[in-house]
Amino acid sequence: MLQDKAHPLLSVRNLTKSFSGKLVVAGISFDLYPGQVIGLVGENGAGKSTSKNMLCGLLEPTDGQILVNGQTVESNEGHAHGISAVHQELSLFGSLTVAENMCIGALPGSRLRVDWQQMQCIAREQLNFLGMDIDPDAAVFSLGAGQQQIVEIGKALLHADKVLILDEPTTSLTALEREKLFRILDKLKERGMAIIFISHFLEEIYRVCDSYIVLRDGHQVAGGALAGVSRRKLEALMVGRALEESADHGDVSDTGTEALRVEHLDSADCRDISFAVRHGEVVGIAGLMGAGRTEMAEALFGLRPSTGSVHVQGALLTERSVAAMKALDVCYLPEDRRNNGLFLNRPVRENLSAAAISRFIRRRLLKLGFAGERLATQTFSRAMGISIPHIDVKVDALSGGNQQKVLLGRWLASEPKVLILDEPTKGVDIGAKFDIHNRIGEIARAGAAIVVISSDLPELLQVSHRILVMRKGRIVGEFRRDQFDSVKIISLAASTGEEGLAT
Amino acid sequence: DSITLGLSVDQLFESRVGVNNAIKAEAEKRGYALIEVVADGDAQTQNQQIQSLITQGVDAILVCAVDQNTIERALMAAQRAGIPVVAYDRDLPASRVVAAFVGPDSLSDGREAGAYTAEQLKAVEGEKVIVELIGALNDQNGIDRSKGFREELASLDNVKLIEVPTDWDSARALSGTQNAFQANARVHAVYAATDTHVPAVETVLADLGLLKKVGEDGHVVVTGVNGSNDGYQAVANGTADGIVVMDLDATGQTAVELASRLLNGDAVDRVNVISGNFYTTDNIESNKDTIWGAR
Amino acid sequence: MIKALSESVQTRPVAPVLIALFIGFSLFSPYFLTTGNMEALLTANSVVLIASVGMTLVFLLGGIDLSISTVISVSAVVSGLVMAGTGSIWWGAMAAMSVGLSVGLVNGLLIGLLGLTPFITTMATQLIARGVAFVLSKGIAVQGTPYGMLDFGFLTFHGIPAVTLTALLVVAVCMLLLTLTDWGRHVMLIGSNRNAARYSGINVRWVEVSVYSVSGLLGGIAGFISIATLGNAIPGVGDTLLLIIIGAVVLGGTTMEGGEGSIGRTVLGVGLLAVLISGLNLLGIPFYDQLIIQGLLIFLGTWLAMKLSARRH
Amino acid sequence: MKTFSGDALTRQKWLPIAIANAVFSVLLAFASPAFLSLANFQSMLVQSAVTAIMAVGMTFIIITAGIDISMGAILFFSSALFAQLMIDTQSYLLAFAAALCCATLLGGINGLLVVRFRMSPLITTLATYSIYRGMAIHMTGAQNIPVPREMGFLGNGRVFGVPVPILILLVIVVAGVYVLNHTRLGVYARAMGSSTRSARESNLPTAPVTIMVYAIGGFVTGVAALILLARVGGLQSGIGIGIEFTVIAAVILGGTKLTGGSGTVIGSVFGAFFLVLIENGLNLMNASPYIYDIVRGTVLLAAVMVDRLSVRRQQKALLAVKAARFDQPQSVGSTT
Ligand SMILES: Nc1ncnc2c1ncn2[C@@H]1O[C@H](COP(=O)(O)OP(=O)(O)OP(=O)(O)O)[C@@H](O)[C@H]1O
Ligand SMILES: Nc1ncnc2c1ncn2[C@@H]1O[C@H](COP(=O)(O)OP(=O)(O)OP(=O)(O)O)[C@@H](O)[C@H]1O
Ligand SMILES: [Mg+2]
Ligand SMILES: [Mg+2]
Repeated sequence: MLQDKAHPLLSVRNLTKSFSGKLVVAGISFDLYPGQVIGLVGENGAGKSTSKNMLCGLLEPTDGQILVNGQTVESNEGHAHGISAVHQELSLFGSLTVAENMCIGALPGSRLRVDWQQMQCIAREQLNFLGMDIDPDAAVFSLGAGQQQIVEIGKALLHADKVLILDEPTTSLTALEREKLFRILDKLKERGMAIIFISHFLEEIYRVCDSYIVLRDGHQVAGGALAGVSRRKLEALMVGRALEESADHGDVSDTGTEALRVEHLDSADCRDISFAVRHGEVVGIAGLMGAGRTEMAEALFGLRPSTGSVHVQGALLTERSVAAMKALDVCYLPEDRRNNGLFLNRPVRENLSAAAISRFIRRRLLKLGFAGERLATQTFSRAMGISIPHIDVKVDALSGGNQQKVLLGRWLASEPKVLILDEPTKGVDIGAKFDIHNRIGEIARAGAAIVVISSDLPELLQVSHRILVMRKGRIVGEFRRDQFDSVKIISLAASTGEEGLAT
Repeated sequence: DSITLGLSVDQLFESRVGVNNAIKAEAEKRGYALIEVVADGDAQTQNQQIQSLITQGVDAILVCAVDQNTIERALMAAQRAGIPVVAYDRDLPASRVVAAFVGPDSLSDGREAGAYTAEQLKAVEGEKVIVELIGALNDQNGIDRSKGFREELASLDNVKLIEVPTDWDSARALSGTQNAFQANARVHAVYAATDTHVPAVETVLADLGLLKKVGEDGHVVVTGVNGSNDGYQAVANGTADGIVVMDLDATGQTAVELASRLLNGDAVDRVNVISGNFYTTDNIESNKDTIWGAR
Repeated sequence: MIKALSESVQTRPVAPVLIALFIGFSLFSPYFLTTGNMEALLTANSVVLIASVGMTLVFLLGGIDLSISTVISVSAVVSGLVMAGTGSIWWGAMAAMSVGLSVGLVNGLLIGLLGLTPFITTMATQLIARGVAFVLSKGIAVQGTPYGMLDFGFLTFHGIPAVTLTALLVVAVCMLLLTLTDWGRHVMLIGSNRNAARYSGINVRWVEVSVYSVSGLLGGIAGFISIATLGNAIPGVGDTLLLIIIGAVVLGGTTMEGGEGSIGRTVLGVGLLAVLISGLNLLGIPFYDQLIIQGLLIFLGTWLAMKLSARRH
Repeated sequence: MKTFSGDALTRQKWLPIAIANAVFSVLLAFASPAFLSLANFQSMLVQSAVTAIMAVGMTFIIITAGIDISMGAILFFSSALFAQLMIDTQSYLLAFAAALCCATLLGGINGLLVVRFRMSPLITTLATYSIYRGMAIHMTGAQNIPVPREMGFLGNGRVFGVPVPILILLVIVVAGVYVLNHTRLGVYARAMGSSTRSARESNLPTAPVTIMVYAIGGFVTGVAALILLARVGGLQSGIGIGIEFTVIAAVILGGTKLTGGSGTVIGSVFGAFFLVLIENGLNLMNASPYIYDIVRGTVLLAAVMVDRLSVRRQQKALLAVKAARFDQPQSVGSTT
């Protein structure tokens, strides 16, 4: 697949897209050479995913040209020219197996006879290549978020022959898998594949990209070789202002009373989980993909069958159900925002108020109507920095990061006493991420107990007072803030290092 | 000023179309105009349609109701507008509006088939198993055909009657008959509330190798009511014993005639029945001309 | 309230199609826009309107209620029997509503609590309800319904039939419930994403039980109204209505997937079908050609409506 | 680490309905001595042939998250066309070909409209239901048309002692199972039902697949029409109207979800058979016609409960498998 390195593989000229008059991508132009990796960065809603969709033929550009090997590509056929993508919202089929998902774009065998054996082989090979232990026969819906993301990457890699676009491919991956992915990207690069890499993690951009393009409100505000551009500069370009460092959370006073105590929690994917969180404390939970963190959170929240006991504010919960939890001001932010979080075809307003609608019920006149819902949700939405024209747009039309902010907004707005956040900043841009970290700190200082599950270790190191490490469904270690050490945490999670470090 | 008749039909199927054609022919003969509306089995729609006939200023309304008593409301509006109403095929006994009814005498039709069946089975020793394919449970004609049939069976003793509801649907008649034959080692007779089910019965008999002609050993007595081509063919072939043939032409003619007399202010009988004729293999060919389905 | 109404009038792409048909029929048939015809049209469609609102709620929830048409039948029969027995219209109304409510409740409990599939469950209760209607009535109209019912059917206010007003009242109440209460909001959210609703702490089961119950209740009311419009309680009265009800709801733009649509749209859908059928009849088009034209117009109407709403966004 | 595969949950959707069939059969065998005979089972299979054949096609449609309300009308129309052509031309070949082609075409038109106009399948096929039915009545004037006696072969003929409808059913089921499980079409159909968005993003040929599945639905309806016609002996106005609800019920009883994504052909056939079983039981016991519907409804409910229970059981089994993982010796002891 050796290509001529002197001629661009992909040229984009003045690519423009507007949704019913609103300009979303405003004339971006760039060239992409074989073996080159361009980082596409920008805030939430800057137009990155929209650009990707136009490149791989899912959206018709309002204006502009896409050229592959110097030839103009008609819209809707990017895929036919070897452009493939890892989509931000995974393009998987839940009820199909991993192997079927990976091979669906080019099923082996003939039209009338799919070669299952070969499909198995291809999938296995691909999974080995990715270094992942996933059963090719498993139905995708039964996989955790991280594994699904791996499947999506494997699927895209299978079909990519010229250009690969990765739209936030690492949001559910932990450091280990990320590094694996990057090494694969390096290999592809050597083979002459051209890559567009979209991410909110700037360290990843520096790790994999040669050049960069910054989008702000759909405009291409900067671009060029990455070497020599400082991280601060890049951030400033994206946000349009310099970012301040987020405040250090410091230590929590030991005096806080216990808000949440979990004892011997057992469920399908986690075993013998015991821990406690005090008021004002932020506990991070680290672990590899599929370590059972989501499972544990859902089990303790009453979303899955489980045994063991959970105490909230000292009182034992006899019946664990979402309603009971909510009554005690315990909240859970789910990881899978599309399936378990958002009401996609409902407006942002209803999504924001979904968990607290009863609070807005008008007291007068037969309790009909919702007083102040619009105002309150507008306030949340502004506080969360969600960029939308008005509060009644459907969530479906929002960019990935903004969707995440809506979801987060719903739970932060409900003023919880105990808050469990599963991957809270998935897909959120750097500016907003710092805001969210600060919010978490504020809420904790105000007396809430917070559990943060995250695959982004720096995030955990930043916000937590204490980090628990999970591996294969069990808690295998605990670190206090003064013991934080990313290497140790990772090695414990991966079980490559010494056993149980901290106490 | 010419006369316009409104024709409100419950649903379209073969024998209904037969009467309607007779009505149309008679109306044409008399120089009447005719507006036809079909309710497709929905009582609400029929009400609305009758109302629209009234709005369009028809002089008289001929109606075959979706269900007896379902259209009283619209008929009262007709009465207020001074439009006489004639019911055909399906009587509306409780109605205070309908001035006249013309239609089959379903009780007597059922009796004729019943009497024949009873006569044939008299000689059978032991239990006499009879399968009855019942029409719709909410259709008075269906109910009466069943009632008449059973009245005549009373003369037999040791009868086992197997009721198979069909809702006038041949597919259901088919599976019901098939199951009935599975459940009983020997079935002596089948009675179909409509002879359009006879071919389905024949299918079952053929399946089991029981399709014998009248008079042959092991023949299953098959009777029905209606006079369709299906029934006529089967009787003419000798695979079915006999059918009660309704006189659709006379029904249609009488309906228009009644309307005409009501319009003239003449007195008419409230109930005008046109009873059917029972034809067997012996006399069906000679009466071919009077069988609507045979044309 | 005003806001809810204006909201429901907006984004109703079926409306222009309805208006166009209305004007068209008025021009082509001198009988279309007469009080007699309009009265008949409104009366005949009141039952469908009430039942369609029930079906709309169920659709919004992401379910389906096949039993609603036979709930009409069985509650009409029971109501008729009660009225014949007691001579009281009020007792009849109570009976109809309680029969409808109980069938709905059974549906709701089976679907919401036991987690059975709505399609088969409501199909089963449909069959049972139909059987009960036949057993109770022996297949024929209930005799002895008070004449007061028919008078009710004939009653009009300023040319609008009382039964239609009743239907509109029911529609309005349901609209209020759907748009202005947390219950209504929960219905929409569950329909949009059942999982997310569960994760948000919405009591999904209870809402499901209640929606099917309300749907049953509306079927009961429709059954009662059917006695007024037909003059009698008939065991098969609702059986033919199922496709019409589903058609009206979907035509209005409420989808079976849930979370999208509104009662206002259904009202327009019912209106569109009603006008269509009445107009085609008055034009003297043969029944079978009416079927063809109806199909074409349903298709074109929905398509046009979709185009119009796409343009608006 | 071997991850647990979702197979058990997706592949054996037909198991519950098979169990329901078995349980109900045993009950009937006790209740009626006539039930347990080869002849009775053969007759039930023959009776279920029409709906089962249609259910095979409907399975494909529902798996793509579609639905076809017009199937009954297609059955009516193609029967009418066949009967009319037999009268007019006396040519079996022509009539057969025309009926099958026409049914396939009408189904294909449904699919075409669904993809071309992007309207919900429910409203689209509701519209075509009305159109096809109107066309059929228009063509025949609501008359009954008998078909030639030799046609009966299709309905009750036997080949090697096996009734022809059963043979046809067998062929269609085998073909259906093959297409769904071993061809691209099958994989695409399941994928599309699983997620429309992903199907679009993965560049699946959604338009041709949609048209194909509806055309398949049309084709099997045409086959069913011919069998039904042969068995009832002729065209009757409105034949087949309403049968789609029975067919959909069979498919859903068979474990296919209305929301699409997964399902099995075998399950649908079991579903169709179950519906016949109920009818058979009622007939065998000579139940009063008035309670027919009540019994039918009750048995249906019982069947979905069995389904529900077995799903619960499967879930429990899954949990047990997962829990067993923890009981294996772990490489690392836990602390804390
Ligand atoms: N279908 C649509 N209709 C209307 N607006 C849309 C639609 N899709 C995206 N948008 C808008 O286009 C803008 C750009 O969205 P896009 O998804 O490209 O952002 P992004 O850069 O990928 O952001 P993120 O980092 O949050 O994923 C957003 O303001 C979004 O609301
Ligand atoms: N050993 C395993 N075998 C089968 N499935 C597993 C296994 N481990 C995890 N899973 C799947 O992963 C999920 C449990 O992992 P969970 O989602 O809780 O992990 P996580 O730590 O949150 O990781 P991530 O969200 O990054 O995938 C379950 O849905 C389960 O189906
Ligand atoms: Mg994006
Ligand atoms: Mg997780």
